[in-house]
Amino acid sequence: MTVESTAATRKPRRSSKRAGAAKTPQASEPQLVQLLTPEGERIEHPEYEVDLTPEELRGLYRDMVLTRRFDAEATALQRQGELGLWASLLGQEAAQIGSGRALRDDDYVFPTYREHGVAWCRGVDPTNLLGMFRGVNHGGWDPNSNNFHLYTIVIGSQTLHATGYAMGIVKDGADSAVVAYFGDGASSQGDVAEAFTFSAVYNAPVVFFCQNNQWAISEPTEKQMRVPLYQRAQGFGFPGVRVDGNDVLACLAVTKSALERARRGEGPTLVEAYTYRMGAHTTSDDPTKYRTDDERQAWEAKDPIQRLKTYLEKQKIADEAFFTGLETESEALGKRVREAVRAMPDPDAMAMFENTHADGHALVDEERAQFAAYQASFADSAEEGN
Amino acid sequence: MTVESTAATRKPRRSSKRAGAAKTPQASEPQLVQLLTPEGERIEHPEYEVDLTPEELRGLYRDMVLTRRFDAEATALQRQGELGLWASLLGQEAAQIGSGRALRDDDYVFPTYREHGVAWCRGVDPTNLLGMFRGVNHGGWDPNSNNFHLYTIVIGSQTLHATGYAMGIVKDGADSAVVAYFGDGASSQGDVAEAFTFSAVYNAPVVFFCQNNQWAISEPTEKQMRVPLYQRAQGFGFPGVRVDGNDVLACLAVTKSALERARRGEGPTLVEAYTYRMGAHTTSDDPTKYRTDDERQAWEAKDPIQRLKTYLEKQKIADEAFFTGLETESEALGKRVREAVRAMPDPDAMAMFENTHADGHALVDEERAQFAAYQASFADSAEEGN
Amino acid sequence: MAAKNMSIAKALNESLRKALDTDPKVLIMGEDVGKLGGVFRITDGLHKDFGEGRVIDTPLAESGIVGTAIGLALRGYRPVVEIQFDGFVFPAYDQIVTQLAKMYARALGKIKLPVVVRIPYGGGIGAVEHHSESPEALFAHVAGLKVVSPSNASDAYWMMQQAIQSDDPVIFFEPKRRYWDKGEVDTDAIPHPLHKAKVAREGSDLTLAAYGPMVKVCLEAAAAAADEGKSLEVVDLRSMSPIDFDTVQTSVEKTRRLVVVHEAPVFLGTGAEIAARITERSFYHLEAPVLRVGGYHVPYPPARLEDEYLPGLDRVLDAVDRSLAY
Amino acid sequence: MAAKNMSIAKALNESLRKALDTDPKVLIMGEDVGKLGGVFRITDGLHKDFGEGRVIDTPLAESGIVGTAIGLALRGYRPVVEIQFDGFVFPAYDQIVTQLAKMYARALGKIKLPVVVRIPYGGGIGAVEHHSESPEALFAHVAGLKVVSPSNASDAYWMMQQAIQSDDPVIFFEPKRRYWDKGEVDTDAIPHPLHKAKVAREGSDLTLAAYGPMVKVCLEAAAAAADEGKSLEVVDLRSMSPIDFDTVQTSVEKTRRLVVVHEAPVFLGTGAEIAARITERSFYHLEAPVLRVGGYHVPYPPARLEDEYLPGLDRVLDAVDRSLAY
Ligand SMILES: Cc1ncc(C[n+]2csc(CCOP(=O)(O)OP(=O)(O)O)c2C)c(N)n1
Ligand SMILES: Cc1ncc(C[n+]2csc(CCOP(=O)(O)OP(=O)(O)O)c2C)c(N)n1
Ligand SMILES: [Mg+2]
Ligand SMILES: [Mg+2]
Repeated sequence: MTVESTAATRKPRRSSKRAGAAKTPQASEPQLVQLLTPEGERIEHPEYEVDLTPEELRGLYRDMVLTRRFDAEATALQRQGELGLWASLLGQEAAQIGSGRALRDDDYVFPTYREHGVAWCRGVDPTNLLGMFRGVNHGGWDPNSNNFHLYTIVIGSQTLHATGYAMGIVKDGADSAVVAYFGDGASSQGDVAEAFTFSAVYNAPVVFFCQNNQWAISEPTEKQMRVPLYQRAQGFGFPGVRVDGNDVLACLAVTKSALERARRGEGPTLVEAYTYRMGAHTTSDDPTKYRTDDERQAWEAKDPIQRLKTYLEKQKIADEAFFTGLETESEALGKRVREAVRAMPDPDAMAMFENTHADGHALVDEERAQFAAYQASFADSAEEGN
Repeated sequence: MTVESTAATRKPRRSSKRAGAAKTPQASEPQLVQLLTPEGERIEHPEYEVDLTPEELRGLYRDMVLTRRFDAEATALQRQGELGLWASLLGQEAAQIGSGRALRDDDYVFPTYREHGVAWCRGVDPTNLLGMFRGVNHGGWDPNSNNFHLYTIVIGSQTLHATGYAMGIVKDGADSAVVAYFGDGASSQGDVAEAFTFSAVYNAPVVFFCQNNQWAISEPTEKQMRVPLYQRAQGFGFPGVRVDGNDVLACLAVTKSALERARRGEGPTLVEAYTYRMGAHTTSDDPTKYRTDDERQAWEAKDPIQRLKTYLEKQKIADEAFFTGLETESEALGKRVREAVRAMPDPDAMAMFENTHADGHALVDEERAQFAAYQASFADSAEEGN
Repeated sequence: MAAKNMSIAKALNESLRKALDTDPKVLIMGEDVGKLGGVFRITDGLHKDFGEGRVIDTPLAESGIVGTAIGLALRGYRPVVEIQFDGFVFPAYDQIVTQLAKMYARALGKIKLPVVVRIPYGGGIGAVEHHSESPEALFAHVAGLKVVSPSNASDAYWMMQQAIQSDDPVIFFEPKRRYWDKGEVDTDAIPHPLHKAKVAREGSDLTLAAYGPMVKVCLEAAAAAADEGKSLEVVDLRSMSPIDFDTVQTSVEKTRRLVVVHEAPVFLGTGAEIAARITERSFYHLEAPVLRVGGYHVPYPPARLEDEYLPGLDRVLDAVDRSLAY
Repeated sequence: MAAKNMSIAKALNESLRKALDTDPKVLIMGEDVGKLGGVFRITDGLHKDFGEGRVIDTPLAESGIVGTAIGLALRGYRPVVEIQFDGFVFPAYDQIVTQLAKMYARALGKIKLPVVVRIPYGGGIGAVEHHSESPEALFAHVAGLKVVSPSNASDAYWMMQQAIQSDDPVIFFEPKRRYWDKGEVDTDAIPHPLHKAKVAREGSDLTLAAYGPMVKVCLEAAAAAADEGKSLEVVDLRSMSPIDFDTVQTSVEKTRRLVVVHEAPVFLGTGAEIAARITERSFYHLEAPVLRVGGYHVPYPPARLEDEYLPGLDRVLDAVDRSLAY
């Protein structure tokens, strides 16, 4: 029983041609906006610029390092059985910190499930992110305390929430903006296209920030698109731009520019941050089934943290003391997260009946009472047993 | 209680600007592919050409006239209570006949609910189309006898069916192609975007043929898109073209070219036929609620049938005998349709239990038996009454 | 203001107008809800009076409509969304089931989702496919949603007020074939609680439970049965999630017989849940099994067959006879 | 070939392999079904052996997957579609409900829609939100669909064969937490009819009816009850549309008591229909109302609470005791 023995694999007349045609445009990658090369060299871009103080530059580096440290700790905690699952952002730190630091306090973020770095920029306590991966809640933080919405697992859904939120901003006459994060895989979902349409028609101040990390679990981007994603925006009537997603400066500059455009009332922008998922999709995934290590190694040379480090060092913006200080801070963060997770209590069983409705629901009340009585019956029989 | 009295209508700071920005790109309409001007003059186009015999030209004219006649008869039958509803194609004859006549027998069509002219080109008996509007079935014709799928009412759904069918053509190694029809309103549906993605990724031989008739019931195209629709294709990696939808020659040429591209294994094309819905959305609709008569009158000057008639007359391709012969044929068609509809029997009540599953379903069988017994009980009691 | 006689359509329109007028955060969204006033004219005149910032014609994309309504709710708005017909709610089903229904629990109650999804539903208007369905069970089964349907003008007015005021998502099924039925609406009344059933007619021999369009059929059946000397009680359920089982139970423990009527297919329709639960609650009171009258397990048939498909007077009375025969 | 011992996952894999091997029109489609072999490895090795023309990694768009599968079916193919997890079927719900379920009737039977939609479902694996749901009632209520779920390896193998061979759309729910449970599979056996239930254990005091993942729990409950001298019969329903009421009725008229168990929320779950219909069919045979054990009417809780949420041995036995107490 091999591939040759089945009828549908008889060479279709034009199959090879068709397949070829589908791949050609993807082959030659378009220009990326880049301000810092993989070698840590600062370069100019005719349209995008950042002018950061040494402190700000060190801040970006610190953000990335701490985010990576947090992420590594969470991966370790999953291995130790403290978390049920973890979705690592390894490799995507620049995309997340660059875009996250472009935001104003009154801007609003709609993340997927992988935006731990953006959460960090928003001031969300990292341990808050771990509840859902531990299985004690489905998120549960207050989106309004940091203008950072809950993680959304159903792919693409949040792009519409972001668009609606942005429509509300227009109605309020405010000049804040919204960033909707999504992945390369998500770009295939109808909801994302609908979000493009609604945001274009209502000219909503939303930045669609796609982290194209080359993979949607085991599927490479060729399974999702035939031409680079940033080009899709134009056909919906707004600009799209591809940025080096491993260049934190470029991500910052491009996102800032898109946000300013939104604030000026010029509507949405699509930013495609071209990056790479260095780890597995989640801790449940086994990437050796579908990709080679070569690819990963090639991307390691473009590591977002290393390139900023090289720059900071070359430019003498950060000294040894800064780096060792940061190492200590990293370890402390790791420790804090570890301890917080281990101390995270399981919710009380009754909790599942809470927070299903703001105004209550008779059936939930009835079932809550039945469940309580049922639980109590064990206590009773345990007592009887005494 | 007026618009001023409510808080949300306080002028948002940037609302006017935003609204303005949203409309600008739509304002200057792009070039259309045109081969026959509204005045009936034949013009050249650098990319698209048709070379038709006089007979073929008369054939296109005949198709349009008979389609319009059929459509008018159906509208009249609805007014007489013979149909529950009718969705008129008035004004869209050139788009439908032009694209319909570009097809080869082995091509396949996935229509919306308004493609009566395409059905005509496929050789579907017009009376077949009326069953669902009369309420005796939901379509019910055999899609495979004319390679013309059933009408699909849920907006956009059929574009995915068309794409899947086209994927099957590739697997079979055939060189036929598929046309998926949809409207300007449908372009907002996620399904249509997903069809674009699938067809691009699998390089499926499908032509997406949008009849942009300017309206989705009461909503003008500005409520669906910010830039002309044909531009959307490019962002998915395949070409889009806007054609004068009231120019039957241009519609034929552009569709043929897209079909040939598909046959060559080069994948999908989006054709936007720029046309106008001259009548109401359906017989249930009242367009006076939302549009002016001026607009309609402006479009009447671009009538697709009149412009071909002018050309045929000027070029002496058709004579008086042809036109009067066609009038007679039209009347005969009207009469045949009228009589066929009036003779169309109501289905037997038991029919609702038929054709729900190819392999049967125990619950349907049980309910069928119960229903039959229930029906019989009336017959019994009627007999008892005797 | 005294009671006014108006149609269900008008009552809904007045209720929406009142909500727009009272609360600047209320928005109307949907396809053709603007100038056209919706295909059933439920939003007639609202676009003119409140402007397109409040009454929003949306792109033709139901997932987008509900998805952006969620976003607007997160920003503090109270969107009232119109789905044009029952059969067109399915493109929005994912947003409703995975987001609208679950987001409050996901946030452990830290945000609110005051979104109303209006769905004209049910058959009897001679329409083409997808325009006559009754998908309420597909929403009532989903935790996190509330599902209601008025049967008369007064309930239409008040339940819409209550749905909009609720901080929870409410799926509001409007009995489209009753839109033009008239009734008294007292806009100053103290409304009946949104999720409580009402005894629409008292009786002693058997209980008919229904909601939305079938309440009228049940009242007609009760009137016809009265001529034959049978006394039927009619319970208008009004809410399908939660269902007010207490009111049904009280009625059934009096009459000892129950027939549930809805247009939706019987198999896994709301009648199944009512039958199961009332049988459990009132096992020793029932003289007969709970019987159900509803649609068949077939795709909604073409219009010329809908009279056979839909529960009517005869089928309800047939079930009544069968129940009484136990 | 003699019977082999294998897991449910392996049985499904073997069944798909057999179908691909036997019928060149069979296709596998879905997210990550190719090289990865699916997140549960159900399609493991198939991409390698049959190529990407037969085992198709699709774009991440469920509506697109089902919609194009419909198109492929219209072209003569027999697509077997994988939805990655229960909670991700909803973007495809519109295509399933309005197209896949209705197209055969729309065409008056002139075309066929042999599409299988595979959905790993249910909880118990400690997963995050949307990965543990049991939405089968949302499909069973819809006319035009068939809905099945195997509980063991042999049924997994054979029911998949039958589902693929069926000319009708079949929604195939796979009990994901049982994927690694092993059993005997005789690939030469004559299979039990797809939509017929099976008596999985005989008993005389009470009937437990379940399907998919809950059959094991019911068998364990029956074993535990036996120790206490109670004889429980376990019916494995296998099909939720249609439901084989005859087998349940026969069992219930012997035991006179019925408890239905599923993971899905009780309210409007399949248990409601079984309770309603069996009560109607066997009204004078029942010593107790049909009781139901299932999920609560809350969004599926976080993993650390799922043991409390899911029906387990104790809750089933509690219901058994309550039934026997009548
Ligand atoms: C609607 C839906 N379908 C399937 C899944 C399962 N799933 C989770 S993540 C994922 C891949 C997402 O890829 P991408 O959008 O590129 O984001 P990334 O994980 O690479 O950040 C899939 C298929 C899901 N969460 N939601
Ligand atoms: C999913 C869905 N939503 C709503 C409708 C109701 N509806 C029928 S036609 C129509 C407008 C369609 O406009 P367009 O796509 O431009 O096609 P046209 O009618 O102009 O040919 C609407 C909203 C529908 N049929 N399906
Ligand atoms: Mg990705
Ligand atoms: Mg249109």
